[in-house]
Amino acid sequence: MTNQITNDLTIQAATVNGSGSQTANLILTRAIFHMGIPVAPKNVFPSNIEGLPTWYQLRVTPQGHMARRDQVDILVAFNVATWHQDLKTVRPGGVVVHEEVFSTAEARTDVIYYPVPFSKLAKTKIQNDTLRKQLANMIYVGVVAGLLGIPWEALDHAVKRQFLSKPKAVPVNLEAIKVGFDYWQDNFSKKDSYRLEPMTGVVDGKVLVEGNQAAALGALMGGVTVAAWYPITPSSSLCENLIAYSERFRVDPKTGERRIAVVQAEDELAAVGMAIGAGWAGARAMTSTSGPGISLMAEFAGLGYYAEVPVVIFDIQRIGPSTGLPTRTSQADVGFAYTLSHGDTKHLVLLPGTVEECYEFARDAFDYADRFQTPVFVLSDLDLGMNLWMTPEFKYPDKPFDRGKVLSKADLERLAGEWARYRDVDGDGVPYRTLPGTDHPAAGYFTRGSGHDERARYTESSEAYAANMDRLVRKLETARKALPAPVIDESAESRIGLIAFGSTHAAVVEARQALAAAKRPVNYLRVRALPLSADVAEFVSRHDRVYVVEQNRDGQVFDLIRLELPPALVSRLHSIRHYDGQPIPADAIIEPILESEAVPA
Amino acid sequence: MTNQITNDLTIQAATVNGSGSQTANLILTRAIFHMGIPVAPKNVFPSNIEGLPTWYQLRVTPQGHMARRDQVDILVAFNVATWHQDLKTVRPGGVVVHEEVFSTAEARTDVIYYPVPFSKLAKTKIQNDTLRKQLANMIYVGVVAGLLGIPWEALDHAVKRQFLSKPKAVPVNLEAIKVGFDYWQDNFSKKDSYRLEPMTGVVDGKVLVEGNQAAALGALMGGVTVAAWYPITPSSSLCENLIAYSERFRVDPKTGERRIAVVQAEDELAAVGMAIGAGWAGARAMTSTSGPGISLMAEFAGLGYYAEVPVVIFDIQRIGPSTGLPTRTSQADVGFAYTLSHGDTKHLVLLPGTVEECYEFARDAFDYADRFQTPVFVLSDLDLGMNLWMTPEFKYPDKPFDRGKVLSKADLERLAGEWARYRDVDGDGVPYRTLPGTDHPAAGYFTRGSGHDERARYTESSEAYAANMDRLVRKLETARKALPAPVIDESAESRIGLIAFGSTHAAVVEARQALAAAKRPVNYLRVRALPLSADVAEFVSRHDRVYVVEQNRDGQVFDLIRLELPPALVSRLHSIRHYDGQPIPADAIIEPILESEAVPA
Amino acid sequence: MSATINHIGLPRDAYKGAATTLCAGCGHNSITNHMVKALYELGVEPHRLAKMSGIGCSSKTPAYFVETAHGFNGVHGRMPALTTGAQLANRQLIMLGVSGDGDTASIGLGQFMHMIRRNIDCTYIIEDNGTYGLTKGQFSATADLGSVQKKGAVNTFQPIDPCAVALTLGCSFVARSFSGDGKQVVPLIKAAIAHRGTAILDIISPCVTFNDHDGSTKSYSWVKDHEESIADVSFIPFFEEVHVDYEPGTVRDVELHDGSHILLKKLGEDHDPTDRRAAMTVLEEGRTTGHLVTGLLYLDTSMTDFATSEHLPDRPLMDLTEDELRLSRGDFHQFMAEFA
Amino acid sequence: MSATINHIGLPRDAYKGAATTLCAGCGHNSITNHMVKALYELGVEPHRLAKMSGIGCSSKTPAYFVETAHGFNGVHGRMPALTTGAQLANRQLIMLGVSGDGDTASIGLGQFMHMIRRNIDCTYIIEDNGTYGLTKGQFSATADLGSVQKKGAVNTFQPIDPCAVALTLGCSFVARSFSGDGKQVVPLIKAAIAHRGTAILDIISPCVTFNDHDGSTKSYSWVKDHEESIADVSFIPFFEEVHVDYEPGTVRDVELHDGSHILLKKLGEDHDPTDRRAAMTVLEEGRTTGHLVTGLLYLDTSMTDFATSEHLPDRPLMDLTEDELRLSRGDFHQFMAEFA
Ligand SMILES: Cc1ncc(C[n+]2csc(CCOP(=O)(O)OP(=O)(O)O)c2C)c(N)n1
Ligand SMILES: Cc1ncc(C[n+]2csc(CCOP(=O)(O)OP(=O)(O)O)c2C)c(N)n1
Ligand code: SF4
Ligand code: SF4
Ligand SMILES: [Mg+2]
Ligand SMILES: [Mg+2]
Repeated sequence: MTNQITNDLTIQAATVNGSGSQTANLILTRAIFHMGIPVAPKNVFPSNIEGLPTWYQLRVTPQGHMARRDQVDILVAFNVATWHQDLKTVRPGGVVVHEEVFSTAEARTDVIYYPVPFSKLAKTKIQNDTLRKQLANMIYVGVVAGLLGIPWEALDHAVKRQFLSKPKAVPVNLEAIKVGFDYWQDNFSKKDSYRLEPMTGVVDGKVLVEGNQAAALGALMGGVTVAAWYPITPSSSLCENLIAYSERFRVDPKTGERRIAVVQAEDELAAVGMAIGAGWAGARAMTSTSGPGISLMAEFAGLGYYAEVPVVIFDIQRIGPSTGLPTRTSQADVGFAYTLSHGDTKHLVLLPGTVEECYEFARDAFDYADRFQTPVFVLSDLDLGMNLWMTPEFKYPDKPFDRGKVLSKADLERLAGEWARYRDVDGDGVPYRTLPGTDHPAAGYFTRGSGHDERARYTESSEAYAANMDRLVRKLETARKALPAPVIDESAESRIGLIAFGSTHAAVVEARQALAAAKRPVNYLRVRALPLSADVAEFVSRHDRVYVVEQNRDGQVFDLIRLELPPALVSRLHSIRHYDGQPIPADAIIEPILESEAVPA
Repeated sequence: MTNQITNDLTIQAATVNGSGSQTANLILTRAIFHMGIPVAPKNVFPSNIEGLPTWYQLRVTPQGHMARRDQVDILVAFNVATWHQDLKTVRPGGVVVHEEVFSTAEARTDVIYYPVPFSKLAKTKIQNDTLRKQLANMIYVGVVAGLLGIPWEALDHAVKRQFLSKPKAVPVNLEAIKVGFDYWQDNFSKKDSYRLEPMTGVVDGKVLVEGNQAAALGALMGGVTVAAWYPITPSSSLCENLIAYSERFRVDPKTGERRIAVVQAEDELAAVGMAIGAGWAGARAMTSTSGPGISLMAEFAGLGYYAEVPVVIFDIQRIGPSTGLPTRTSQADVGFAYTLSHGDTKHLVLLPGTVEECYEFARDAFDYADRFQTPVFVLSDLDLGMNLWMTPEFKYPDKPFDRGKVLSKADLERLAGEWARYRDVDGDGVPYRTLPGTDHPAAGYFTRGSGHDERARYTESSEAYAANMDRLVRKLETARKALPAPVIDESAESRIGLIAFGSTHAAVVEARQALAAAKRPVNYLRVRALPLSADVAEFVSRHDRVYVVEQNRDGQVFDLIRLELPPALVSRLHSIRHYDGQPIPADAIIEPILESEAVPA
Repeated sequence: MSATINHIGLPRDAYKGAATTLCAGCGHNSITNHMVKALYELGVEPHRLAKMSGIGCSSKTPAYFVETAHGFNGVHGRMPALTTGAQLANRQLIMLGVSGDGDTASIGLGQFMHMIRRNIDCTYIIEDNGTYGLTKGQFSATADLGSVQKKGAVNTFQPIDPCAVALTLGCSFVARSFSGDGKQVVPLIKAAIAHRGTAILDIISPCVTFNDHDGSTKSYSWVKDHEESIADVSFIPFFEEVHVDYEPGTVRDVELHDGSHILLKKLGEDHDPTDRRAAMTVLEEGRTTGHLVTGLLYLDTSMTDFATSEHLPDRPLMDLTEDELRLSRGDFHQFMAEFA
Repeated sequence: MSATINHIGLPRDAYKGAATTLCAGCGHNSITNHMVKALYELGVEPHRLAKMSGIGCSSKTPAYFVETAHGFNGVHGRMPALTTGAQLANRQLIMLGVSGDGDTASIGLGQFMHMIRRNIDCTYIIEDNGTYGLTKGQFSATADLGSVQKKGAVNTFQPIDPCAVALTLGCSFVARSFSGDGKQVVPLIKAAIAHRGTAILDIISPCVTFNDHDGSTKSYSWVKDHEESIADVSFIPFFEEVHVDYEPGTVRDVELHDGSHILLKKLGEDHDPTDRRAAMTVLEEGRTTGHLVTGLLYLDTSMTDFATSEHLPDRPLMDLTEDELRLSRGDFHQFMAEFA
């Protein structure tokens, strides 16, 4: 027991879904977090309800790294079906806590085993018959707590926090944990070098939030009043959270009146159609979906673009063409969403990189949609959306809503009714609109997805058509400057740059530290919106080689950047892609860069 | 009457739709064609059934130019609603044949007027009450025939040809034409310099075919047996022709059995789904649509890609995001179709540039779909699809069907049932498939759009997922080499190149002649498929400046080419775009090139 | 002049729209005229009207009435979704949807039904000609079995009857009429608007260009020969008094949500418009005997419309402000703290 | 051993599939078992079977029976289109579709109905649990008005009844059953397969994980308490002789297209399965009295299926060769010449 490894380890619990393991995982997470230690949980679950393998990876680092790690320090092996496969993931010298009955005949000799008779303990020590199956998972929490030295107080806190609304569940769960805790104390002496020690100052003021929770809160704060959705993993929890939060914050306790309408539509075509109808009528409206739903929304997205209707569309990306792997993550809808619909259609796309941005971009998306009178896509992903992330508390908005260029009755009176729906009055490509219900005879016009002139009248005029399309380009150019600018960190003395977006951010942060340590420091630009900011090309121009890192097969943002660069800069770009459905680990960035940057920068 | 202009002129008939003018237009076209003179008609019609302005442009050139021209030599003004606007389009010195009652008060003085009392003539000279409205249009044919010197024999031929199946209509139509012909003879003496003279040798063996007719014939020759469609302009006539041809060539006259199933689906989602179902079951299957339908097919397109099902999807492009201008042309679906569906999806796209290629590509698309077990998009457009084009007769196929890698019962017996649906046996990314109904116990497998391993079994394995996605890239690379190669004409001594595709070809042919005459000869590469052939980059490498010409706003193929070029070549590319819904005229290519190529090449 | 203004002081011309671009004689044009009349007589405030449609000749018609009202000509078959969203955004709007049989019963069937199921407060008019007018005369899903296309093709499918489908779903207002029968169409439109909930009005509207020939069951002459009205309909708006001078027992009087009344005068057999099973039977019988049954088939004024059952405030959601929508600073911080 | 093979010589195991990954106790698993039994007893040739499905827990089940058959797990709600295409490509395939209530009545409603309207020859089984199992328990469109979600939310919408909808469309085979009632499900599956045309079989199939609680009307206990079978069903395949030893007048015997028979033994009131209006009435009554009516509701063996009415050859279209499909050289050139 030389080389103590403190607060820097990855626990992986291999269980079966539908067995209640998720509660145990969360309690372990909260207990460690309560010790002041940064946590980064990743839940890897099957597209199925019960009985298939599930993994929960809980990474703990003093620096607060939040990316997934490929290597496991402590395996908790609960699932015989994946036992052999799981064993392979443990790093040499790592720890394996496993169900005693699993065969270790062909097992590795370079890891440390702690066999625990989980089922037997559950049978003999857990009294509650109906909850036994679920509580059995708690035993592992106790064992790991013993193994790593998690104080009982932290466990106690975590259980109480988990069962805030069900205090009756607290004692039984604590008891079950105690079974494991005691088993550890009574049967093992520590053979490994891993331990946890309370920390101070690092997680202060931090909370644990899922991206979909953050986005739901953001949407509420952004003033959403009509949301239409259709269930699909991994986006469902966004609207489900929205419903839950609305029950609490949007219902008048006196009258029971609800200041939001959330509709579970019959499919995604209807969902986006409802949102567009609501946006047209002046509400802040949204829908939320994932890949297959985005495909189904294509026709309506084009209507939104061309008829210029504000609407916010969340895409919580999962991997795969078609149904793909519904419970695995990716960033592979970016290119498709950006030009979603036939013809020359182009959209505004926001790319949150943290849960805080999930909140902020969800909130601000409604402003952008109103300002630019167009669909705004918010592209999150399963990793961001459905995992818990450590984050500073979100900030209360410091600005009122920006409803954009809406002409009121008073405005129309002032203008003596003289206005044209699609005229570029301000030279920024953004016209003025009126909302249905405006009590002025000049307010009404007929919105349509077919050719129209400045006054929204039907026309097949070539000139009017082309002029309108050119204005839409101007509008996009205006938006390009207004959308969230890239976040740039050029603190490194380096001619090497790295560009990423979205949830890849976590791995980039970690990779940059490692690369700096390896004397290959890299500067960093994080893209936060499409169309791309001019800052991107400038960043590239200041570097000799720039790596674009993303989680898709085809290098979709790499391509988009190349198209926006002056040709002379194109050869500076290099593409790093990760697309196996698991959140990208830092190694997937470090290794290729170290390889091609043989000489220190 | 110096400067005779012979066989080189553009006639524009401005009429009202639903009035029977189209028959008159066609008769005029056929009469001139019968004189041995090349014709190039363009029909500009509204998205409406009756009563709105329609224009028919008939271009006549000794060289057989087939692009639209902006400038009109002879205007036939039948429509008072557009009279003033139409008058503006006539070139100075041009001719205006117009309804006598139209006011010429503010009319131009630099054109030659031939006022004709069309309505009065119709009322007094046409006996047939029910057909009077329709026959009135024939009078204009007679006037123009007189004006240009079209021999009566040619008119007689054209009318008989037009009414092949309705011989009773011949005399009344000829009489109506005679009314106009006589009116010309009796009332005018020629003041203009336009005339038509019979030619020989130029149009020999040529026929007049619409692209959608050609594609329908191609599909039949390609062996389509299941076609599902939903009506939409400008694609409807493809399937309507397919139905008509099938009645004639696919019905057993004895039994009445039909060797094709054509289904009018309830929408485009269903249409493409039916075609994919049929392709999966082993039929050669297709659907046909236009922009909005392509958007609706997005989800199924991804299934076709990922589950690897052959299907042919025709997109007869019209202009606009959303409904846009349903009766105007464009090439603006290319980028969207190429990556249609969420996730990393990519398709094979064929880009016919002539009606002959509409036939050939439609036919061969079924081979490509079977060979590569994937959706094949054939992107035509309204200009190609719905206008008549002069073309050599199509060639009878010289190859049998290529059904690709299909394992029969005998194959499976030979392999002792040992095969795997998604295994890359040949290293080309293309696996083997079996068809439902194959009487071997190893034949069956479960096709799915969710993650699968080589044996088509469900899996969520990261490795299996990524490996499969990589194989799909290999498959696309194989196809890249097999699809129709670009057509290259480097006969010019020039460092300037031009790249185009699809119906833009007609304008390019004409523009190159003009540029050569202006001492700026340009070489030409015509792209015929996506993914792009390596020939494209090589072509670019052999030229200093290359203009990419296309009919969309965003330079979609310009972008695709830039992405495939070595970075050093990117700056050589320049984009020329035309996107007002009218077929691109040669001038739209000549002018920008002349401008930037101030110094002769 | 004062005789020619309605009860909110507007002349009939205030309800006109742009000139039609449809074919002369198209049934849809008649419906447009009925719409103008109904809206004028009802005294609908133009600025509160939202004219919604899909794609097709029929779907163009909202441009041809009440030009000063807002309207939304969306995408093919998806008017119900747009209408649902707009209605939720602003309950004060009077939602008036116009669709075609292709738009409704082919591509839009799912949305049509799910909208009915939600009982969204709107009037939904199907201008039903059994054909796709705008794409030149293909059969639509309401074309009857055996009906003949202009070029001779025979329809081999059972029709989808939008009224039967609506009844199956428990739609709260189901009526059928004929574009040529203004006497019936106008009061039905008014009643549909006065009704709170989804009101389906399937109006047979001949397409003179593609489906008005012999062999069509949606032609003027076929409909004229086969129409069978189940009751004479008249409508008394809430701002007028009901004068019933009919013989007792010959007229049914149903009060609508806004206090208007619909009066149904018996013709032949008595049809009870509040009996859903009777409505289904009447339709089935019409189908069997080859008659086009018209009139108010079914009405249920007790059903709650979606916005009401969702407890939305009367004030339009789109009018709510930051203060009403955002969590207070206190709530926000407390809520955030719960994530610790 | 010979006792355990069917009439085409296959053992029961030949009809098994991969191990289920559904929840223990899920109604869908029972249906899978019924399917194995029905297909085995019917002696369906595995290579002729095409198992089609959409997306959902239910749509996964085709993987769990007849592993050696082909199957296509498509996209959500679009199984009907895939099935239509496949059936046209190869009429010799036995099309067996499995869908969920979400898959069928929400996203897939339009396709479901249009497939019925075309009378595509296939068996269409809805594993109906009133919820979206795979996405964790949201209401589906078949959830009854007032039924309660696991977390307490109450459904405020009328249900869409797939059987009622099918009847409205003139579907040629409409039945409802319960996953727990193998005695009824198995003969109904057989009859549906023997029937030529679209056969709709709506099987209530409780979701133990999300919709088996009090307040649900799709729970085991609710269905057990409220099921009301309209007749005892038995099925006699064409290769067996019909032995009727019932009292005269107590059993209806309907012959199906392939010579099989379906025998319906009266229970309580006599239901005539060839009377569509009666079928609708039975459903309406069930709805009003709160009963789940099960059994063969409607059957019409006289309707022509799509492939037949399209005059497709018996030989699969997918088997036709160049010679049969291409114009001859002569025809081709003559045809081309017509364009001159
Ligand atoms: C997605 C899509 N598919 C097809 C079309 C082409 N289209 C335009 S109108 C129409 C049918 C209209 O029929 P109907 O609704 O009955 O209206 P009608 O013209 O008969 O009044 C179709 C298929 C379209 N606009 N959008
Ligand atoms: C286009 C699309 N939208 C949403 C989903 C997500 N999804 C998967 S299954 C399902 C519902 C399944 O419900 P049901 O058909 O009733 O089947 P069950 O699981 O209840 O058997 C949904 C919404 C999807 N796969 N595709
Ligand atoms: S085509 Fe038919 S539906 Fe369309 S406007 Fe003309 S008559 Fe009316
Ligand atoms: S979630 Fe429900 S429907 Fe899905 S497998 Fe489990 S019990 Fe069956
Ligand atoms: Mg119609
Ligand atoms: Mg279900």
